[in-house]
Amino acid sequence: MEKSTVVIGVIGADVHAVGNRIIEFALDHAGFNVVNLGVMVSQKEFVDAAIETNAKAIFVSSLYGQGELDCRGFGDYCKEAGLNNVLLYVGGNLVIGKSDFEPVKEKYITMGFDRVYPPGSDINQGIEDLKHDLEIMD
Amino acid sequence: MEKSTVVIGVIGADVHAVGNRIIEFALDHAGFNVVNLGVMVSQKEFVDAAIETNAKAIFVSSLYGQGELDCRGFGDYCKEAGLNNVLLYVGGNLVIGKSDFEPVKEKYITMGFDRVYPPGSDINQGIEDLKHDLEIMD
Amino acid sequence: MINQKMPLVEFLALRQEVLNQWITGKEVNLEEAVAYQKTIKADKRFSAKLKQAALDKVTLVQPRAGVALPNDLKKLLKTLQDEGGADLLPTTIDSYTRHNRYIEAQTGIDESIRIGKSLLNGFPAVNHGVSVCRDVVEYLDVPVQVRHGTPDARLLAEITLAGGFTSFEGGGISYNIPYGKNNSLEKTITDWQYVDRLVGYYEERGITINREPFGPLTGTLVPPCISHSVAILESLLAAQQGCKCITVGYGQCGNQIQDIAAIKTLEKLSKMYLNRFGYKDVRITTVFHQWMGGFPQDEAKAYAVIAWGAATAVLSGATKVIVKSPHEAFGVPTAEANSNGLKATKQLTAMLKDQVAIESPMIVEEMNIIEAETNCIIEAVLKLGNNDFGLSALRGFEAGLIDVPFAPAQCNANKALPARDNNGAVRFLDFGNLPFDETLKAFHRQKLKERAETERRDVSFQMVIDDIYAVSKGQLVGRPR
Amino acid sequence: MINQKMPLVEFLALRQEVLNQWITGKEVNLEEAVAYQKTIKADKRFSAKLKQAALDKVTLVQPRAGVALPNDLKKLLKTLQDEGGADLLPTTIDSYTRHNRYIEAQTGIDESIRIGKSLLNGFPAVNHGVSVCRDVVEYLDVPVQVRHGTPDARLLAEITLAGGFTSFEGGGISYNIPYGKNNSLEKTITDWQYVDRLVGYYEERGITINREPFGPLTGTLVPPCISHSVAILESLLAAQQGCKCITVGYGQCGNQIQDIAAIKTLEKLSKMYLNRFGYKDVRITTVFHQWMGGFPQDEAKAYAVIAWGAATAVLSGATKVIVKSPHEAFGVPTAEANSNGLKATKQLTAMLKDQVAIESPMIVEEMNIIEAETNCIIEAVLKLGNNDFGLSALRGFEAGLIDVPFAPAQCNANKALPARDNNGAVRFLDFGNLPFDETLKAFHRQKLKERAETERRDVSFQMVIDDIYAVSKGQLVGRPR
Ligand code: B12
Ligand code: B12
Repeated sequence: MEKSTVVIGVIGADVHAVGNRIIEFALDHAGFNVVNLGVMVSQKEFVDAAIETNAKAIFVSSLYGQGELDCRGFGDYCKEAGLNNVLLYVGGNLVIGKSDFEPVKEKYITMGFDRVYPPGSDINQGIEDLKHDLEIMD
Repeated sequence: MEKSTVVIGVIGADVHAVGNRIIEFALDHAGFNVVNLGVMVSQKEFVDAAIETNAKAIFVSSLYGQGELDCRGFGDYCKEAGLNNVLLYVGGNLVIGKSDFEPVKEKYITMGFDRVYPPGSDINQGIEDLKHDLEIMD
Repeated sequence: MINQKMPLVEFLALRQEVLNQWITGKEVNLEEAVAYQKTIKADKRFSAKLKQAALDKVTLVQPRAGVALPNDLKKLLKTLQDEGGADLLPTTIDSYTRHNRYIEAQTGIDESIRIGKSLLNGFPAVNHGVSVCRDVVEYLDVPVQVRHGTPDARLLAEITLAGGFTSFEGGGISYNIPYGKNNSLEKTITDWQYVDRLVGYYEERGITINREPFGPLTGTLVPPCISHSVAILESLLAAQQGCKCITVGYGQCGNQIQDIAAIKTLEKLSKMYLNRFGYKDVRITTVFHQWMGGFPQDEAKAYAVIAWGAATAVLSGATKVIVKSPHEAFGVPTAEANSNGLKATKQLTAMLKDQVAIESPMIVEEMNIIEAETNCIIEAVLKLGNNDFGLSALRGFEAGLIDVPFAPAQCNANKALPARDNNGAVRFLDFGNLPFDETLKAFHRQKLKERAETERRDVSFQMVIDDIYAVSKGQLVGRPR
Repeated sequence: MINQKMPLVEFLALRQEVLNQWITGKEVNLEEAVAYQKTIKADKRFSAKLKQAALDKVTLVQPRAGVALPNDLKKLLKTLQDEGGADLLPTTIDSYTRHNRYIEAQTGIDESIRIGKSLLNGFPAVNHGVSVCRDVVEYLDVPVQVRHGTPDARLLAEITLAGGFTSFEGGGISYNIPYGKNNSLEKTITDWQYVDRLVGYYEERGITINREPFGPLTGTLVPPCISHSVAILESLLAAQQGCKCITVGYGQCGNQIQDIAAIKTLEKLSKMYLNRFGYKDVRITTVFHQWMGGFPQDEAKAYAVIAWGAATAVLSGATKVIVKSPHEAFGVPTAEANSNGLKATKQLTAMLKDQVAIESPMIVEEMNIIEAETNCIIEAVLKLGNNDFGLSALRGFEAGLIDVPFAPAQCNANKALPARDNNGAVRFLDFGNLPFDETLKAFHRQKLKERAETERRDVSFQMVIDDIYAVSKGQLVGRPR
C-alpha cells in the first residue's frame, strides 16, 4: 500500500522546534510520508504543501500561545484552496495561560480543525486517531 | 508597680514544648510574672494555678489539633471556680487541618475565651493585647 | 529493665496483663497472628521493600497520615498510594491513644462519627482492634507502618502487629523524651523492651517486623550526635530483644553538608556498635525526615522546604524519606495536600537517583566531627551503665550526658542548648553536661564565635529563638533584623 | 559585521534608518535619553544591583513576564515585586515584535483591548513607544530588563533604553539560532553589534546598561560547552562595542555536579577570554536558568523542579536565577503562579545563602572537562575567523564547530546530538563536526557506553527522545520503560 502523506509544521511566528522533530520521527516510524515544514509556517505554506504533495492530513503545532491569532480562518482557507478532504489536526499549548481544555477545543473546532490536542499530548495518540480517521489498519 | 501574673501551658495530651518556652521567655521579658505549667496541662491544673497565684490571665496553647475537645467548657469551668475576672487567651493550631480562621475563632469565643490567635501568631501581639486589656502602659 | 533477651515464659506471662488493658486486647491470639503475618507477601512487607531499596540505591517515600475512622483511613491511604505514589504507608495514631487514654479516644471516635469529620489527630488503633486493622492493611498495595509517639505502646503493638502492620516506629527513649512530661524513663524503656521482645518473638517464628527508632526527637535544632546517640542505644536495646531489621532516623537540620554527613555516620555508627556487641545479623537502613521544625505558612515556600529535604535525602543515600505537606504550618493535611508533598518529593527522588552523590573532604570533615561527638556520648554513657543498654540510657539522661533540646520530659536535663553556626550547621551554644572533650568544645565555641562576629552580637539565647523561627520566616540562620 | 568598535559617525548615520522602521522610532532622542537614564537611581539599575549581589555572594531572583497592555503589565510586575519578592524584574516581549511584525503586534494590541485579555505572549514595547515604557519602569521599585528573543532588536533597544530599562537580553547568536529559521547569522550579528554599540554609547556617556547573552539557547539538552562558547563569543562581541557589564548565562541541565561546574567555568572562561583580548574592565556576573526544557504538568512536581533549580543556582554561586512557575507546562503563568515560583525560589536562595558550597574533586574534574571542551571549540573558531569575533562565529557555525542541539535555525549544523550519561550529565552521542580532541571524544563515548550497558540497549536516537521527555515524566535520565 502506498504511504499516506502528512504535512506538519509549527504555525505563525512560533519557533518551538523540539516537538516538531519528534512528531516527524514518530509519523515516519508509523509508516507515513512526512513533509515537515519546520517552524514559523504560514497558513499559505501549509496549504500549498498539502496541495503539492496530495496530503491526507495537516498536523499544525502551536506552542507559543499566539495560536488563536495564527489559526484564525484556517479551515475556510483550506476549503477555499480546494482542500476539502484533508484532515486538520492541531496540538500544543494552544492558548495563552493554563486553562480548561474544553472551551479551547471548541474554539479550534470552530476554526475548522477536526481534532484538537491539549498541552503535552502524546503524539502516538494523534497517530492512532489519524489511522482511525484514515481507516488504516495496523 | 507589682508584676501581673500570667499562667501559661499547653492543654490536653499535647506535648509541643517549643512555643511554650518562647512564650515564657517573652512574657518574662515583657515584665510579667510567669507561671509555666508546661505541656499536658488539664483544665483543672490551669484553674488551680490561676487561683493559687492570683493570676490576671491564662494563656492556653493547643498545637496538636485536639484543642476543640480539650477546651470544651473551659470558660464555664473557670467561672464555676470563681475566676470571673481572669482573661482567657488561646492560641496555636486550634483545629485539625488548614481552615478559615473566623469560624475557629467563633468556636473558641463560644467556649469562653476572650482572645483567640491563629497558627504561628507572633507572641508579641498577644502581649500587646494583654497590656491593652489590663490597661498597662509601656 | 533487663539486660538480656526477655525469657519467653516471662514475656508470655506479661502479655496477659497487657492484653487486659483494653477490651480489644482479647482479640489478639499470637499463634493466629503469626499465621496471618505469614500470609502477607514480600511486596507488602517493610523488611523486604527496604532491603530491595538499599540494594537498588533508591530512596523510598513515605507520608504521615491518620484519621479517626477506618473507612476514612482506607480512603486516605489509598489516595496517598495511588495519587501521591507513596512507596510505603503510615498509620499515624491519635494523641489520646498515645497516652493510653482509650476512653477519651472512644469519645473522639463517637464524636467524629456524629459530626462526620475526624476530631482526632490520628487513628485510634487500639479502640478499633485487630480485625479493623487487618481490613485497613489488606485494602492497600504497599507495606503499612504504625507511627505514633506512645510511651507505653505494648498493647498498641500487640494489636497492630496482629493486625497486619509490618513496621513499628518508636522506642523507649525517642517516644518518651519528646512525647511526654512525667513518664519514667525506666518504665518506658522496660515497656519498649516488651515491644521489641514481641517483634523478636515474631522474628523467631520467621516473621520480620521492621523497627524504627524515632530519629527527629523534638524536631527542633537537634544536633546529629544527640539523635545518633538515641538511635544507637535504641538499636542496641531492640537488637537485644531479637529485632533484626532496624531503620535508624534523622531529622533534617538544613545545612546540606551536615545532613549528608549525618546520614552517612548514622548508618556507620549504628552498624559499628551493633557489631561490637555481637548483633551482626541486624540489617540497618536509614530514614531521613524532611524538616521537622516550624514551617513557612505560604504553600509555595513550604514546597521549597519539602523539595530541599527530598533532594538532601536522596543525595545523602537515605533508604527512605518521610514527607511533609504544604499544609504543615497549619494543620493535619488533607489527602490532596499530603499527596502533593509526596509528588514533589518523588519528582526529586526519581530525578536525583541516578546522580552520584558529591564526595567532598568537607563532608568527611563533618563526619569526623559527628563521629567524635557521638562516640564521646556513647562511650561515656555505656561506661556509666556498665554496658547495660537500658541502665546506660537511664543514667546517661540523669547525668545529662545525653540531652535533647526543647524536650518536654522531666527526665531530660534540658541544659544543653543548640544554635546554628555561620553556615547553618547546628552546633552547641551551651554544652550542659555533654561529655565532649576539649577539642570538640573548642570547635563548637569557635563556630559560634564566627557567627557572633558576622552578626555583631553576643552569643545568646536570642540566637536560639531566632533560629527556631528562621525556616518559617524564609531563612536558615536566624540573623538579627 | 565589523571587527572593531563601530565609529560614532557611522553608528549615528545608521540610527536614522533604524528609527524609521516604525512610527514610535521618532520619539527617541539620544541626548534626552541619556539625561533621562541619569535620573535613574542606583537601586533601580541592573549594573549596581548585580555588583552588590556579587559582593554579598547572594543570588538574586528574577521572573519572566509580559502582557500586551501597559496597565496590565504594571499591575503584573508590581505583584511579582511585592508578592513574589522579585529582586529584578523583566519585561518579556511578544513574538510578533520579536519578528519585527509590528502590524500584527498592533492587531494583537487592538484585539486584546477589545476582548479585555492579553492575546499576545508578551509586551509589544516598540508599538507602545518610549513614554509608555518609562511609565512602566517608573511605576516599579526594582530594576527592569528587556527579555525577548529578537533577531533584529535594534529598534527595540533604542526604544526600551530610552524608555528607562537598564538591562537588555540577547545577542546576535543566542537570539538567532534558537529563535529563528531563516535569519542570516551575518545579519543578526551585525544588528546586535548595533545594539551593543548603542549600549557602548550610553556607557561613554556614563550610563552603564547591563547586557545579557541568552544562555539556555534551545533549553533542551544543551551541553555546557555549547552555551559557554556562545556566551564567550557574544561577550567578546559586546565588549568590543563598549559594553562593560555583562551577565553570562546557563540553563540548568539537572545533574548537580555538572551544573555547579558549569556556572564556575562560565565565569572563569568568560573572564579569561575577555582578558586575553584586552577587555579587562568588563564586569562579569552569571545567571542560572531553572530547568528550561519540558516541565511536568502536575504543579507539585513542577515546584520540585523549580526548587531543585533554585538550590543548584545558589550552591553554584550564580549572581541571579531566572525562575519558572508551576504553570510552565501549560502556558504563560498568572501573576499568582509566577509569584509562587518566585516565593519557592526565594525560600531556598535565602535558606541556602549561608551554606558554603560543597567543594569536591568531582566538581573540579567536571570543570576540567567543560574547560577542555570549550577551549577546543573557541580556539578552533577563533582560528577559523582570524580572531575576528563575528567572522569566527559565522564560520564556526558554518563549519559546525559550534552546533546547538534542536535549533530551528537553518544556519545551525544540527549534526551534534546530546544525550545524558548514566548519572544524568548531558554528553554528546554524536559529535557532528565539533572540534573535540580524541581524549574528549573517548570520554563522551565511554560515558554513553556506561549508560547503554546499564539500560541494556544500544546508544541511539531513542535515548535522546527519552531524555527530552524525562523531566516532564519525573525522571532525569530517560530510562526505557
Ligand atoms: C516540632 C513539632 C513537633 C515535635 C514537638 C516537639 C516538642 N515536644 O515540642 C514533635 C515531632 C514531637 C511533634 C509531635 C506531634 N505533632 Co507536631 N509539630 C511540630 C511543628 C513542626 C512545629 C511546632 C513548633 O515547635 N513551632 C515553633 C513554635 C515557636 O511555634 P508555635 O508552637 O506555633 O507557638 C507559637 C505561636 O503559635 C504562638 N502561640 C502558641 N500558643 C499561644 C497562645 C497564646 C495565648 C498566644 C497569644 C500565642 C500562642 O506563640 C508561640 C511562640 O511564637 C508543627 C507544625 C509547624 N508549626 O510547622 C507540628 C504540628 C503542631 N504537629 C502536629 C501533630 C499532629 C503532631 C502529632 C500528633 C503527630 C505526629 N506528627 O507525630 C504529634 C503530637 C504529639 C502530642 N501528643 O502532642 C500538627 C497539629 C495538627 C493540627 N492542629 O491540625 C502540626 C501543625 C503539624 C501538621 N500540620 O500536621 N510535633
Ligand atoms: C523549550 C521551550 C522553549 C525554547 C524553544 C527552543 C526551540 N527553538 O525549540 C525557547 C527557550 C527558545 C523558548 C522560547 C519561547 N517560549 Co517556550 N517553551 C519551551 C518549553 C519549556 C518546552 C517545549 C518543548 O520543547 N517541549 C517538549 C516537546 C517534545 O513537547 P511539545 O513541544 O509540547 O510537543 C509535543 C506535544 O505537545 C504534541 N504536539 C505538539 N503539536 C502537536 C500537534 C498535533 C496535531 C498533535 C497530535 C500533537 C502535537 O506532540 C509533541 C511531541 O511529543 C515549554 C513549556 C513546557 N512544555 O514545559 C515553553 C513554552 C511553550 N514557551 C512559551 C513561550 C511564551 C515562549 C516565548 C514566547 C517566551 C520566552 N520564554 O522567551 C518564546 C517564544 C519564541 C517564539 N517565537 O516561538 C510558553 C507558551 C505559552 C502559552 N502557550 O501560553 C510555554 C508553554 C512556557 C510557558 N508556560 O510560558 N521556549
